[in-house]
Order: sequence, then C-alpha cells, then structure tokens
Amino acid sequence: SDVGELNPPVYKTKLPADEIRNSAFKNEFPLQYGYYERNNETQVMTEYNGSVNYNKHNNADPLPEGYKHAQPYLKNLWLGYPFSYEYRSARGHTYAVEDFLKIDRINRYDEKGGLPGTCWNCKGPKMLEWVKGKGDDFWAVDVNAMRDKLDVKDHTIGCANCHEPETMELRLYSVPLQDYLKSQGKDFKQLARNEKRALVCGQCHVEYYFLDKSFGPAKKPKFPWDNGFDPEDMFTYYQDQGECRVKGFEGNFVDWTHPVSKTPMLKAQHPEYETWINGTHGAAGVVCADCHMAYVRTDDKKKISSHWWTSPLKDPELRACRQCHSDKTPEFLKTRVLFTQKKTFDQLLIAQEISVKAHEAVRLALEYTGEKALDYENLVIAAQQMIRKGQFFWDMISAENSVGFHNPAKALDTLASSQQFSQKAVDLACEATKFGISKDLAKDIKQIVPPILKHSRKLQQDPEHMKTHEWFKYIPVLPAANQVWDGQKKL
Amino acid sequence: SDVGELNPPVYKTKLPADEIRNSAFKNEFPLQYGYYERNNETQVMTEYNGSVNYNKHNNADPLPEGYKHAQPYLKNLWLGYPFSYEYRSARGHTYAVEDFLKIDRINRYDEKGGLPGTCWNCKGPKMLEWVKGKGDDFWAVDVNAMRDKLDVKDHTIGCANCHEPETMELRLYSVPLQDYLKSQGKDFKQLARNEKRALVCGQCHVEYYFLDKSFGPAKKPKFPWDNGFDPEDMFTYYQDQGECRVKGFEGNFVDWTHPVSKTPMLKAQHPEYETWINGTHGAAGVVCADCHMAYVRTDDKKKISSHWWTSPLKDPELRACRQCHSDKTPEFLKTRVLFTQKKTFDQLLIAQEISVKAHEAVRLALEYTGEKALDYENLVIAAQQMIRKGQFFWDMISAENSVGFHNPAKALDTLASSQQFSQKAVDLACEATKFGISKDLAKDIKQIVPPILKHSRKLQQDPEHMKTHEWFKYIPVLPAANQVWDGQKKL
Amino acid sequence: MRASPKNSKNGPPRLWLWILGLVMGSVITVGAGIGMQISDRRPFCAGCHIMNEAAVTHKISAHAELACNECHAPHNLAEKLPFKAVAGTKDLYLNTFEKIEMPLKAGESTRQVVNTNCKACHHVTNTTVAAMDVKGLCTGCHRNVQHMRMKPVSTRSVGDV
Ligand code: HEC
Ligand code: HEC
Ligand code: HEC
Ligand code: HEC
Ligand code: HEC
Ligand code: HEC
Ligand code: HEC
Ligand code: HEC
Ligand code: HEC
Ligand code: HEC
Ligand code: HEC
Ligand code: HEC
Ligand code: HEC
Ligand code: HEC
Ligand SMILES: [Ca+2]
Ligand SMILES: [Ca+2]
Repeated sequence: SDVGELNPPVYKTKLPADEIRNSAFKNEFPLQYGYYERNNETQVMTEYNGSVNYNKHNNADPLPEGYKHAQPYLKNLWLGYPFSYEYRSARGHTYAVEDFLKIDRINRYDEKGGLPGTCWNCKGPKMLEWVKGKGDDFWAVDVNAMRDKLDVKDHTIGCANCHEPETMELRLYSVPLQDYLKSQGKDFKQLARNEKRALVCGQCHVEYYFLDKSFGPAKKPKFPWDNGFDPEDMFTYYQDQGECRVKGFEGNFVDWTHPVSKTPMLKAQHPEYETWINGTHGAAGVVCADCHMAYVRTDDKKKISSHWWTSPLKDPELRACRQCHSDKTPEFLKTRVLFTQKKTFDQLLIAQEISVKAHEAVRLALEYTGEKALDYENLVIAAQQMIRKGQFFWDMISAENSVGFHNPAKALDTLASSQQFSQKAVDLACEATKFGISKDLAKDIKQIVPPILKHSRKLQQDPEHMKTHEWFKYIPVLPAANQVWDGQKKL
Repeated sequence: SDVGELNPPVYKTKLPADEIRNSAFKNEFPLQYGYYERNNETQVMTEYNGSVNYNKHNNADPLPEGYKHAQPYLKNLWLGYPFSYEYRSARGHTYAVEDFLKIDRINRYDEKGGLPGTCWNCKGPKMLEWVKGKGDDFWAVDVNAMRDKLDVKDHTIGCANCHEPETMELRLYSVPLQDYLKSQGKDFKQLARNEKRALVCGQCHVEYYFLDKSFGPAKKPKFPWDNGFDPEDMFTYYQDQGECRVKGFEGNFVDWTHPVSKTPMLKAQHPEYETWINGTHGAAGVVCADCHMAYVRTDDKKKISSHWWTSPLKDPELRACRQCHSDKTPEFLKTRVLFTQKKTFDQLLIAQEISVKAHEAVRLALEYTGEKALDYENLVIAAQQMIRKGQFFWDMISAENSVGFHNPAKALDTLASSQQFSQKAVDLACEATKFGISKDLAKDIKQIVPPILKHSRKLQQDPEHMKTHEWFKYIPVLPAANQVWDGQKKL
Repeated sequence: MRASPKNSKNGPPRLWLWILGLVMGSVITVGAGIGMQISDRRPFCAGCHIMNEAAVTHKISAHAELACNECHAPHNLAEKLPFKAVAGTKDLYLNTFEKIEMPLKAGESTRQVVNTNCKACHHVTNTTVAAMDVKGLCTGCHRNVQHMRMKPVSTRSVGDV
C-alpha cells in the first residue's frame, strides 16, 4: 500500500456554529467525549501534583484537606486579598464551574461577589455568549450576576473553548489572547498546528490582570506580555500600567495593598504558558498537547487525542512522555522530574519565608518609635518596592503548576532572585530604623510570624478568630452576615 | 554476513607496559596523535569558556589577561591561600605541565614549593613511575623536588594516563580513583565501556583533598565521595575528616584559615564528574567522551575518537552534540547552553559577593568593641560555620568548568543555597554585635570591600602593595626573596 | 596496529565494493527480485563500515525485521529504481573518494522518503488522528526511530573502523 499523505481529518458536524453545550458534542465525538469525562477523576496524586483539590496552604492535615507539599504561608502573603480566603489545587476541567461557584474568593455573603465578571473568563464557553451580548461592558459586571446563568456541567470548560463546532478546527474563544496575537500582527488561523496546540491552553494557563479604567475598558482581562514572558519582563511591564498614586508606586498596576507592610502588591496566576515557552521542552517545540493530550488508542484501535487534561505522571507508564523518550523507563523519567521538582519546591519554601519576613520587617519599620535613619521614608519605600518584586518572583513559580518541570533553570533562577529581593527588603527596613528592629527579626520565622492556618470570609466575621494572629489586626473584622449564595442558589 | 557485536578495537602495540612518553605513541597511532596535538590550540573562546588561560578574577582587562565573564572577588575569597596568587582558566592537556611549572600557587621563591608532591597527581603519567618508586611516601615530598624530573611535553597528560600501552585498553592510572572504586567493591576492568568513558576523566576532573596524617598516608589524595556527589554530601563528609581544633570546627578537614574572618575553609576544585553524574546528560548515561571526544573521521576515512579535549562549542557546527541532537541546529543548541550559563554565571556573581560580605561581617564582629550579645562567641562561630558552607557551595559551581551546563538544576539550586548560607553568616555576625556593625555593611559591597585586582607572591613581598587593600593587613608581608625556580630551571 | 580486523572490512582498495556496486547496478537494470532484495537489507548496507552505527541500532530496534530500504527507499518501484541508483551511486562514490563528515546527516530527500514510508506502513492506526503531521516528521515524536540517537554513543558505535 502506498499512502502519500495523511491528511488530518476534516469534520463536518451537524452542530450550529454557536453551539456551546458540552453535551451537544457527545454524539458526534463519543471517543473524545469519553476521555473528556475522565476529567472527573479527582483522587489520584503524584509526588507534587495530582487532582485532589486540597488547600494549598495546608501542610498539616492529610488529604483531601491538606497535603505534605503545601506552602504554609500563603494566607499570610495574600492577607487582605481574596486569595487569602481560599486557594485550592487545580483539578479537572469538568469541575471548573463547580469549584468557581464554591470558592470563598468570591463573596457569597452578599448579593455582590466583589469581583468582576472577568473572573468567568476562563471557566467555560459561556463567555462567547456573554461577551457577544454585552461587549466590553461585560467585564465590569459583578461576578455574582452570572452565578445562575449557566449549567454547571454543560457549560464548564469544554469543546467550544477550543473548537469551531461546525468543523472542529482549533480556535480561540479568549479575548485577551486574541488581543495579544493581534498586537503581534499574528492571525491564529495562519499559525502552524504545533503552535495552535499550545495556544489553546495559553488562553487560560497564563498570568493575567484586569485593566484599570484609564487604560481601556475597565476590568477587561489582559496578558502582561509586551516586554516578554520572563518574570523580569512582566514585572517591568506592570510598573506603568496602573493608577496607583502611592509614593514610590506611582503609575504601577496594583492588585491589592498588603495591609501589614502597606505594600502595593502584584498577584501572579498560573503562568504555565510563559514558563513553558522558553523551557527545555517549549524551546524545542514540544507543546502542551504533546504531554497533556497525547494520542491514545481506544478500544476499537482508533487513535485520538486524549481529552483528559491532567498530570502526565498519573499514568504509571508515562505513555505521554515515552512517545519521545522511548529509550527511557517510566521510573527514570519520574526520577528526573522529581530531581527538578524537589529542588524547586525546597527553594519555594525558602523564598516564601523570606517574603513573610520582609512584610514583618516593613511592619516593624512603619511602627518604629525609636530613632530613625535620615532617609527613613525613602528606605521604607525602597523596602516595599523590594517586597513587591520579591513576592511577584516567588509567585511566578508558586502559582505555576509544574513545580519547576516546565522550565527548571528559569524556575530556580527566579526563586534565587526572589530570595535576593525579599532579603534586600529586610535589609532596607532594618537600615531605616537604624537596625532598631533587627533584633526582633533575628529568630526563626515560624516564631516571629506563625503561619495563618485558618482564614475565610466567615472567620473574618468572628472577633474571636481575629484575635488568633498578630497580623489580623491589620484587616477589619467583617460585619456578621449570612450566606447569600450557595453555588447557584440564592438563599 | 550481518552486523556483529559492538567490539571496541583491540590492539597489540610494540610498546612496553610501562611506557609513559607521549611521543612513543605517535607512530603507532598517528591519527589519535594528530588530534591530540590540536590541544595546543589556545586562542579560541566561547561565550563563557574556551582555551585562553586568562586570569579568572580579572574582568577588567581584555584577553589574554582577563575576560568579560570573570569573577572579580576570587583573590578576596581565597586570601591567605595559594589560589589567591594566581588562578587561570584551564586550557589544553598538552599545557598541563608547562602551566603547572609557571603557576604562582607553587612557591618559586624558595627551594621548597610549600605544596606536596600530590599536586603532580593530575598533570601527567610520570605519576605512575613516581608512585611505583616511592609508594605512599611520595605524596608528602615537596612539589618542587620533581620540577626538573620530567619532560614538559612528553610527560604532560597523555596516552598512558588512560590507556594500557600494550593493548590501548582503557585503564586508570589514578590512585585516588582506584581507591574509591575499591571502596565501592568495583573493579574497573569489569565495568561497562560506557562507564569507563567517563571514569577516565573522573581521575582528574573531580573535587579532591589531601589526607591529614592521622587519616592515612599524609597528603595522599582522596575524593570526598563517601556520602555521595552533591555539595551537601561532600560538605558533610569533610566535617569529620580532619585534625582541626578550632572551636566549632573540631575534627573538620580544613584547607586553610581565611585570615580576615578567621574561618577554617574548604577549597573546591573542578568537580566536573560530580556535577555531571546526576545532571541531565549524566543521568541519561551520556558521558564525557560523548561530548568531549566525539568520533571524527580523518582523511583516510577512519573513524577515531577525537583526542582534542576542549569545549564542544568551539566547533561552530557543534558536531559532538549533533551525534544525538541531529534534529536541532547548532544555533539552537548554543542558545540553550547559554540559557543555562547566563543564569548560572549571574547567580555565581551574586553568591560571590554575599560570601565576601560574610567575611567582612565576621571581621567586623571579631574586632567589635561595642556592646556584644550575650552569646557573642557562639554566634560568631555559627557565622563562621555558615561562611565555610556558603563559600564551599559557591565554589562547587565556580570551580566547575561548564558554568552550569553539566547540571543546570543542581548548579542553580546550589548557588541559591550558597547565597542563603552566606547571608545567614552576615545575619549572625550582626546579631553577635547587637547589630552594631550592621550600618557598616549596609552599602554596596564594592565600596565596603573592593575586589583585589592584583596579588601575587612577589607583590606580597612589597610593603607598598600591601597597603593597597584593607584586607592585606591580615596576611604578613613576605620577606623579599629572589625567584629560585623558573620553570624547570633552578636560578 | 589493530589486532583484530573484526569490524574493519575496509581494505584500502575497496575492490569488493566496486564489485558490489556493479552487481547492484546490474540488478537495477535487470530489475530482478533477488538482487533487489539483497541490496535492500541490513547485511548489504552494513557492508560499508560507515553504515555500521545505523545497522547496529537497526538490529536492536522494533523495526529490526524490516529491510533498510523499506524505510530508505520509495516503496513504489517506479520511484524506487532511480532513487536507489542515485543514492547507491552517491554512497559508493562518496565512500570511496570524499572525506565524510561526522556525524552522518540524513539528507532532505532521505527524510521525506523515510517519512512517507512511516505513513505508508502505519496508515491504519493513524488515519483517524487529527495531527500526525504537527511536527513535520513522524520522528518529531518517535525520536528513537532515528536510530536511537539519544542513547550513549558507546552503545551505538566503536572507534577505529
Ligand atoms: C486568564 C484565565 C483566568 C482568569 C481570568 C481567571 N482564572 Fe481562575 N483559573 C484559571 C486556570 C488556568 C486555573 C487552573 C490553574 C490553577 O488553579 O492554578 C484556574 C483555577 C481557578 C479555580 C480553582 C483553583 C483555585 O484557585 O482554588 C478557581 C476557584 C478560580 N480559578 C477562580 C477564579 C476567579 C475568582 C477569578 C477572577 C478573579 C479567576 N479565576 C480568573 C484561569 C483563569
Ligand atoms: C482545552 C482545549 C480543548 C478542549 C476543551 C477540547 N479540545 Fe478537542 N482538541 C484539542 C486539541 C489541542 C486537539 C488536537 C488538534 C490538533 O492537533 O490539530 C483536539 C482534537 C480534537 C479532535 C480531532 C481528533 C483528535 O482526537 O485529535 C476532536 C474530534 C475533538 N478534539 C473533539 C473535542 C470534543 C468533543 C470536545 C469536548 C468534549 C473537545 N474536543 C474539547 C483541544 C481541546
Ligand atoms: C477555558 C480555560 C481553560 C483552557 C482553555 C484550558 N484550561 Fe486547563 N484548567 C482551567 C481551569 C479553570 C482549571 C482548574 C479547574 C478546577 O480546579 O476546578 C484547569 C485545570 C487544568 C489541569 C489540572 C488538572 C488536574 O487533574 O489537576 C491541567 C493539567 C490543565 N488544566 C491543562 C490544560 C491544557 C493542557 C490545556 C490546553 C490543551 C488547558 N488546560 C486549557 C482552565 C483552562
Ligand atoms: C514535556 C511535557 C510537558 C509539556 C510540554 C507541558 N507540560 Fe504541563 N506538566 C508536565 C509535567 C511532568 C507536570 C508535573 C505533573 C506532576 O507533578 O504530577 C506538569 C504539570 C502541569 C499542570 C499541573 C497539573 C496538576 O496535576 O495540577 C498544569 C496545569 C500544566 N502542566 C499545564 C501545561 C500547559 C498549559 C502547558 C503548555 C503551555 C504545559 N503544561 C506543557 C509536562 C508537560
Ligand atoms: C514531543 C516530544 C517530547 C515529549 C512528549 C516529552 N519530551 Fe521530554 N524532551 C524532549 C526534548 C526535545 C527534550 C530536550 C532535549 C533534546 O533535544 O532531546 C526533552 C528533554 C527532557 C528532559 C531533560 C531535561 C530536564 O529537564 O531534565 C527530561 C527529564 C524530560 N524531557 C522528561 C519528559 C517527561 C517526564 C515527559 C512527559 C511528561 C516528556 N519529557 C515529554 C521531547 C519530549
Ligand atoms: C585530582 C586531580 C588534581 C589534583 C590533585 C590537582 N589538580 Fe591541578 N588541575 C586538575 C584539573 C582537572 C585541572 C583543569 C581544570 C581546572 O583548571 O579547573 C587542573 C588545572 C590546574 C592548573 C591550570 C589552571 C589553573 O588552576 O591555573 C594548575 C596550574 C594546576 N592545576 C595546579 C595544581 C596544583 C598546584 C595542585 C596541588 C595543590 C594541583 N593542581 C592538584 C586536576 C588536579
Ligand atoms: C584523558 C583520557 C585519554 C587520553 C589522555 C588518551 N586517550 Fe585515547 N581514548 C580515550 C577514550 C575515552 C577512548 C574511547 C574508548 C572507548 O570508547 O572504548 C580512547 C580511544 C583511543 C583509541 C581507540 C580508537 C578510537 O579512536 O576510539 C586509541 C587508538 C587511542 N585512544 C589512542 C590514544 C593515544 C595515542 C593517546 C595519546 C596521544 C591517547 N589515546 C590519549 C581516552 C584517552
Ligand atoms: C591526568 C589528569 C587529567 C585527565 C585524566 C583528564 N584531564 Fe582534562 N584537564 C586536566 C588538566 C590539568 C587541565 C588543564 C591544563 C592546563 O590548563 O594547563 C585539563 C583541561 C581540560 C579541558 C579544558 C581544555 C580547554 O581547551 O580549555 C577539558 C575540556 C578537559 N580537560 C576535558 C577532559 C576530558 C573530557 C577528559 C577525559 C576524557 C579529561 N579531561 C581527562 C587534567 C586531566
Ligand atoms: C552533553 C555534553 C557534555 C558532557 C556529557 C560533558 N560535557 Fe563538559 N562541557 C560541555 C559543554 C557544552 C561545556 C561548556 C563549554 C563552553 O562553555 O564553551 C563543557 C565544559 C567543560 C569543561 C570546560 C571547558 C573549557 O573550555 O574550559 C570541562 C573541563 C569539561 N566540560 C569536562 C567534562 C567532564 C570531565 C565530563 C564528564 C564527567 C563532561 N565534561 C561531560 C558538554 C559536555
Ligand atoms: C550521546 C547523546 C548526547 C550527546 C552527545 C549530547 N546530548 Fe544533549 N541530551 C541528550 C539526552 C539523552 C538528553 C536528555 C533528554 C532526553 O532524554 O532526550 C539531552 C538533553 C539536552 C538538553 C536539554 C536539557 C537542558 O539542559 O536544557 C540540551 C540543551 C542539550 N542536551 C544540549 C546538548 C549539547 C549542547 C551537546 C553538546 C555539547 C549535547 N547536548 C550532547 C543526549 C545527548
Ligand atoms: C523504521 C525505519 C528505518 C529503518 C528500517 C532504517 N532506518 Fe535509517 N533512518 C531512519 C530515520 C527515521 C532516519 C533519520 C532521518 C532524519 O534525520 O530525519 C534514518 C537515518 C539514517 C542514516 C543517516 C544517519 C543517521 O544516523 O541519522 C543512515 C546512514 C541510515 N538511516 C542507514 C540505515 C541503514 C543502513 C539501515 C538498515 C540497516 C536503516 N537505516 C534502517 C529510519 C529507518
Ligand atoms: C559503499 C558503501 C555504502 C553502502 C553499501 C551503503 N552506504 Fe549509505 N552511505 C555511505 C556513505 C559514504 C554515506 C555518506 C554520504 C553523505 O555524507 O551524504 C552514506 C550515507 C547514507 C545515508 C545518509 C545520507 C542521505 O542520503 O540521506 C543514508 C540514509 C544511507 N547512507 C542509507 C544506506 C542504505 C539504506 C544502504 C543499503 C541499501 C546503504 N546506505 C548502503 C556509504 C554506503
Ligand atoms: C515497512 C513497514 C514499516 C515502516 C516503513 C515503518 N514501520 Fe514502524 N513498525 C512496523 C512494524 C511491522 C512494527 C511492529 C514491530 C513490532 O511490534 O515488533 C512497527 C512498530 C512501530 C512502532 C511501535 C514500536 C515502537 O518502537 O515503539 C512505532 C512507534 C513505529 N513503528 C513508528 C515508525 C516510524 C516513526 C516510522 C518511520 C520513521 C516507521 N515506523 C516506519 C512497520 C513499519
Ligand atoms: C505529536 C506527537 C506524535 C506524532 C507527530 C506522531 N505520533 Fe505516533 N504516537 C504518538 C503517541 C502519543 C503514541 C502512543 C499511543 C498509545 O500508546 O496508545 C503514538 C503511537 C504510534 C504507534 C504505535 C501504536 C499504533 O498506533 O500503532 C505508531 C506505529 C505510530 N505512532 C506511528 C506514527 C507515524 C507513522 C507518525 C507520522 C505520520 C506518527 N506516529 C506521528 C504521538 C505522535
Ligand atoms: Ca496577575
Ligand atoms: Ca578540595
């Protein structure tokens, strides 16, 4: 048999162009749909990852509450920001809406969620309808307004986020990614398939922020990539993309102000795409789908792209890896992944602690009553600038979900830099007080600032809870309030 | 006839078993010898390496004196130790004896060189004769005693170091490596060919130390690998392998005591083997010879192992790499090497500076006249312990010659650790003085402790020179003396 | 001097090669089955020491039972004959007269021919999948089929041949 070309299949479905329900695709593509349903698996763990959505700050309790490799200071580092209420490990795409409706980051004790509609952006294909309907007015609508406007399973991340329903060609539903490509003079349709197989993930697995209103439609999502994809590039980018007026931070984009050190902060989120892009694999053109959507054979021997997006290490055979690394055993490959991950996680823990110390140092400096340095004010500002930078660098690796594997050298370099910036913040704060505060900082960090183990919107309403940690005094006790929303139900 | 097994060539030469002269091999193996002579090339540089033997601390002058990617604080960090007089970038094996005879680390202003004969261990095959002749008495003989006992070119690193002259089978001439293998119950002859192709380099490109006399024949070379090959393993090993009696360092092996901080120090040397062994390539069984001795075809079509041991990046085509990475372009591969090397070198520079700061901090603490902390003494000792550890970790990557490429994740992790240990030393020293010295340390390190740009045994005899740097007051002005040795000539 | 000539089938005159070449040539002209088959297979190709590494890795691969030219020449006879004639003559000429650079590099036509053959044999399991061509070549994922190039050199090759 002489088969010249293997043209990729072209489909002509019976679905309308604006179909967004996942279930609508089931009959047309039972094989892919079958794999898609495996995203419901939520038990299997790997050494540093897996699909149990434990609390990412809880290293004390066992699964499913906590996990041995958790970072205990998350609630401290994000104090005053919704992330301090609840932040869990990611699980399958089929849970995206369900987990969103449950998360305490969105206020469920009020009609309003306190966050913009933009939050919905990466939770499913409903965005296509909502943005079409409201245009750029959509973004600033309160997040809770859409709670009951979608189906939890049928409208969670699914087919329409990545495919044209009529032809199943890859497409982008995502406005911020479309905007970025346009800014680069690129047209998704013209790109190589290989690039597309990464960009569909780059719709969501990226660092993002919401525009301040003088920079465009308020709360519109944007990817901070104009200078490049490295932590330093994004940090520089944010320095003049916001409306901040705090001295030393004028014009900065700011996610929130840390109440303890009064520092205008940045929050990094899941920069998988940016980390991968110049990593060992990314640079070599090995894309997300190669590892997270490897071809699998179904029972009738047909090969399809796995639509179970999860850790490739959950498969004991590491089949996804061994299409390329077939000369290696699964055990060997796993050991190599761990070789990087252990180093990365250990340095993460250290970076996290120095960052906490930096907040505490500036807190002490701000409250210092002894003799201060002549340029006290500038030194404190400089310290805060270093806190902002150190914590952003830490978060770029902490929020990234591969624990260094997507880019070992960049991950470890970024963490060393984070540690340096945060240490510089400590040094500057000490200098500002003529080292009057140094003694208080010369202890084990766990003693100086214990990790905040429990915190939530509900607990913040409880004055007793608010006495359990020194740092709580910098955030208000919230007025007692009953839950207004339970998932999609208004109570 | 089908392909047979892979049989390495077997030879029967006319050479005697104890032949050690390189020239004797020329007629038998003109092809390998021809490549061997290319080791004389001493001009071509790569971004971070190459074969010009510039001074590794000099980042101010152009080649051949200095180079842009030099670490300016080397002479500070090694003050009081021969390495502070002269340390150059490595070049070809054919220069090993010549460069040895010229180096200012060995005292040429005295009959005695002040270093043991062990130094000769890795400079050529004469060792086979010397050790055979004197046994373990050889090691403690003064290094200068052998200056004129060998031929500079005929006895530089060569064939007999790695081959049985009669059969050209790979062999080990190296006593410390033989000892190590024996301690592991291994027999070189029985090992896989692949392992041998790395171990012959592991005879020399390794961290080493010379036994204190209560641990065996005085000055015998040993590799500190009993706990493993990582920096932490070796550091732990050295903690009870010496005769040190300084408080806090009892039983430590000590290379020298840093005169500024009075710290019993370790010196790391060229740990290529230890770095490579669990790196990306080492773990995958890709050995030194694969990259540094790639097969080349000579004019008459024979394929031989290149015997030009040098940077594989000096070949613009990167042929050595493309034996395996045939799907990549040379430019791509070079970019990836630089991706790691730039990060590593930048972190090296930072680690180096914190290490200098740590010495200065302890110096200030030792001389502090103000009110001291209650546990002043313990804090200073703890600070010194951290100096020792921080600098050893830095040196494990600084002395390693691939600037991180042989093991990107380990290199960057080790440097982050080095920075943490050295910073801890600074913190402890400050605490010991109740932060009385903190102010003096709160400046740019280049101002607090300028790099020592010039230093040598000759200069140390010059009282004027000894006034040019604060730190020189901690080492004695040497009595004026004339040069006694010029290469092999006694003057 | 080398003691055992085990791997070195290369006497300087290489007369036997020219004879083989002649045989091959005549085979091509005659188009007869037997010669064609012989000159497609590992023992023939491995006759050149320079093909040794490829032959060694082929022998231990999942494709060991295939003839070299089931990958390295077009399957279609009309294309195969001229391709073989050119490739054969080139290999023979270069082997005898030119300095051959290490490592050996597959030419563009080799890449395309081989890739077409992958697709031809593995047609059945691949037609249903979206993007078997995303990496340009099948070996973009199945890297080991390129003669196990990521394995340590000592497991594929020896010196002085
Ligand atoms: C640019 C895309 C994007 C935007 C915008 C976005 N997310 Fe997500 N979200 C993701 C991705 C990707 C994940 C999975 C990776 C992870 O958890 O790090 C995720 C995970 C989550 C999860 C589950 C894990 C967890 O964090 O507890 C919740 C809940 C969530 N997001 C809520 C929100 C909220 C609230 C907002 C608005 C403030 C928001 N998302 C905005 C992409 C986005
Ligand atoms: C997160 C992105 C994403 C989602 C969501 C998604 N797909 Fe895909 N899909 C892909 C990618 C990437 C490919 C590979 C396309 C290629 O390589 O050209 C693919 C390929 C396919 C193909 C082509 C055949 C194959 O298996 O490679 C079909 C059919 C398909 N998907 C159906 C579905 C269906 C049905 C759903 C919903 C249950 C779905 N997809 C959801 C990204 C997605
Ligand atoms: C529409 C937004 C969106 C797109 C597109 C998207 N993701 Fe996700 N991804 C998410 C969110 C949100 C979660 C977390 C869901 C949760 O925890 O409830 C997630 C979770 C994951 C997880 C964790 C699953 C587990 O078992 O722990 C992986 C892996 C993943 N995504 C990979 C991918 C890959 C690969 C692609 C592209 C082929 C992709 N994602 C495309 C939003 C997206
Ligand atoms: C070379 C293979 C490879 C590539 C390419 C790759 N990943 Fe991963 N990814 C991994 C591995 C391995 C892990 C770690 C899994 C673990 O620790 O269990 C991981 C982890 C993740 C996780 C967390 C999984 C979990 O269990 O929570 C997400 C999300 C993710 N990757 C998304 C992406 C995205 C998006 C891209 C492309 C921009 C990408 N990956 C590219 C191999 C890869
Ligand atoms: C489509 C091909 C492909 C896939 C799939 C793939 N890799 Fe790789 N891998 C590569 C390439 C290319 C390199 C870079 C070196 C090279 O050129 O061979 C690499 C390098 C590596 C390295 C060495 C670098 C390092 O970080 O230590 C490891 C380990 C590795 N891969 C593990 C994995 C694992 C685990 C998976 C699956 C989760 C995987 N790879 C999936 C192609 C792939
Ligand atoms: C275990 C083997 C070994 C021992 C023992 C050893 N060396 Fe070396 N030496 C090397 C290697 C390998 C290099 C090349 C790599 C490098 O320069 O880092 C080298 C390089 C040198 C160089 C040239 C580069 C430079 O450092 O300026 C000199 C000079 C030198 N050694 C002198 C000495 C002296 C003096 C001693 C004894 C104190 C000694 N060596 C002990 C292995 C050794
Ligand atoms: C630093 C170690 C080292 C030195 C010095 C050395 N060789 Fe080698 N030599 C090797 C290695 C490694 C191999 C590859 C052996 C294998 O793969 O089995 C080799 C292979 C050879 C071979 C076998 C054929 C080939 O080229 O692979 C010959 C012949 C040879 N060397 C001759 C010499 C001669 C002559 C000298 C001195 C000019 C010399 N060698 C110096 C390490 C060395
Ligand atoms: C007998 C000890 C010894 C052995 C064995 C040895 N080396 Fe060296 N190597 C040295 C010394 C000493 C130098 C530095 C010489 C100088 O600078 O004068 C050196 C220098 C080098 C250089 C730097 C050359 C340049 O152009 O900058 C490379 C690369 C190198 N060796 C690789 C190897 C490899 C690969 C092997 C094993 C195949 C090996 N060496 C075996 C002692 C040794
Ligand atoms: C995968 C390929 C590879 C392997 C395996 C490898 N190296 Fe290297 N080596 C390199 C590269 C690349 C550099 C960096 C050269 C540069 O920066 O120009 C390097 C640098 C060096 C240098 C410094 C060269 C110079 O110009 O001064 C020495 C010495 C060295 N390696 C010795 C070794 C030894 C000994 C081993 C085995 C224990 C080894 N290498 C294994 C690729 C390799
Ligand atoms: C004998 C085979 C072989 C040789 C020779 C070789 N490599 Fe590799 N290389 C590998 C293997 C194996 C891996 C690990 C990933 C894998 O299994 O594909 C790898 C991984 C890499 C990576 C990805 C990991 C990283 O550190 O970023 C780079 C880059 C790389 N090699 C560059 C080089 C360069 C440059 C050279 C030559 C100086 C070289 N290699 C020589 C086999 C080799
Ligand atoms: C299963 C298919 C297949 C078989 C059978 C096969 N090869 Fe190959 N061969 C390849 C592929 C794939 C490449 C790499 C092409 C590229 O670089 O893109 C290759 C490359 C080569 C090269 C170029 C050098 C190199 O190593 O890349 C030579 C020479 C070669 N083959 C010879 C042979 C010989 C001789 C045989 C039989 C003993 C053989 N091949 C059998 C698939 C095959
Ligand atoms: C007469 C000796 C000889 C024989 C017999 C031989 N080759 Fe080669 N082959 C060579 C030489 C010499 C080269 C290098 C030519 C070059 O550099 O382009 C080569 C190169 C190749 C290449 C890589 C260059 C390219 O054209 O892509 C392939 C593939 C290859 N041969 C396959 C084969 C196959 C298959 C056979 C058996 C049918 C075979 N060879 C028989 C000598 C031979
Ligand atoms: C003439 C037919 C033929 C050609 C051409 C061919 N194959 Fe195969 N291939 C086979 C057969 C038959 C098997 C099954 C071998 C077995 O299972 O023992 C196989 C097995 C495989 C396997 C599964 C076994 C493994 O190694 O993991 C892969 C993958 C593969 N081939 C890829 C390729 C690629 C890529 C090419 C082109 C470079 C190619 N094949 C060319 C016939 C062929
Ligand atoms: C993007 C990555 C990728 C590319 C490109 C690719 N494959 Fe595969 N291939 C895979 C994966 C993943 C598997 C494993 C499927 C499994 O284990 O069920 C596989 C399995 C196979 C197998 C063995 C199982 C089977 O289905 O027979 C063969 C044969 C094969 N591929 C041939 C090819 C050929 C021929 C091409 C080029 C037309 C090709 N592959 C291109 C990823 C790829
Ligand atoms: Ca952000
Ligand atoms: Ca040492």
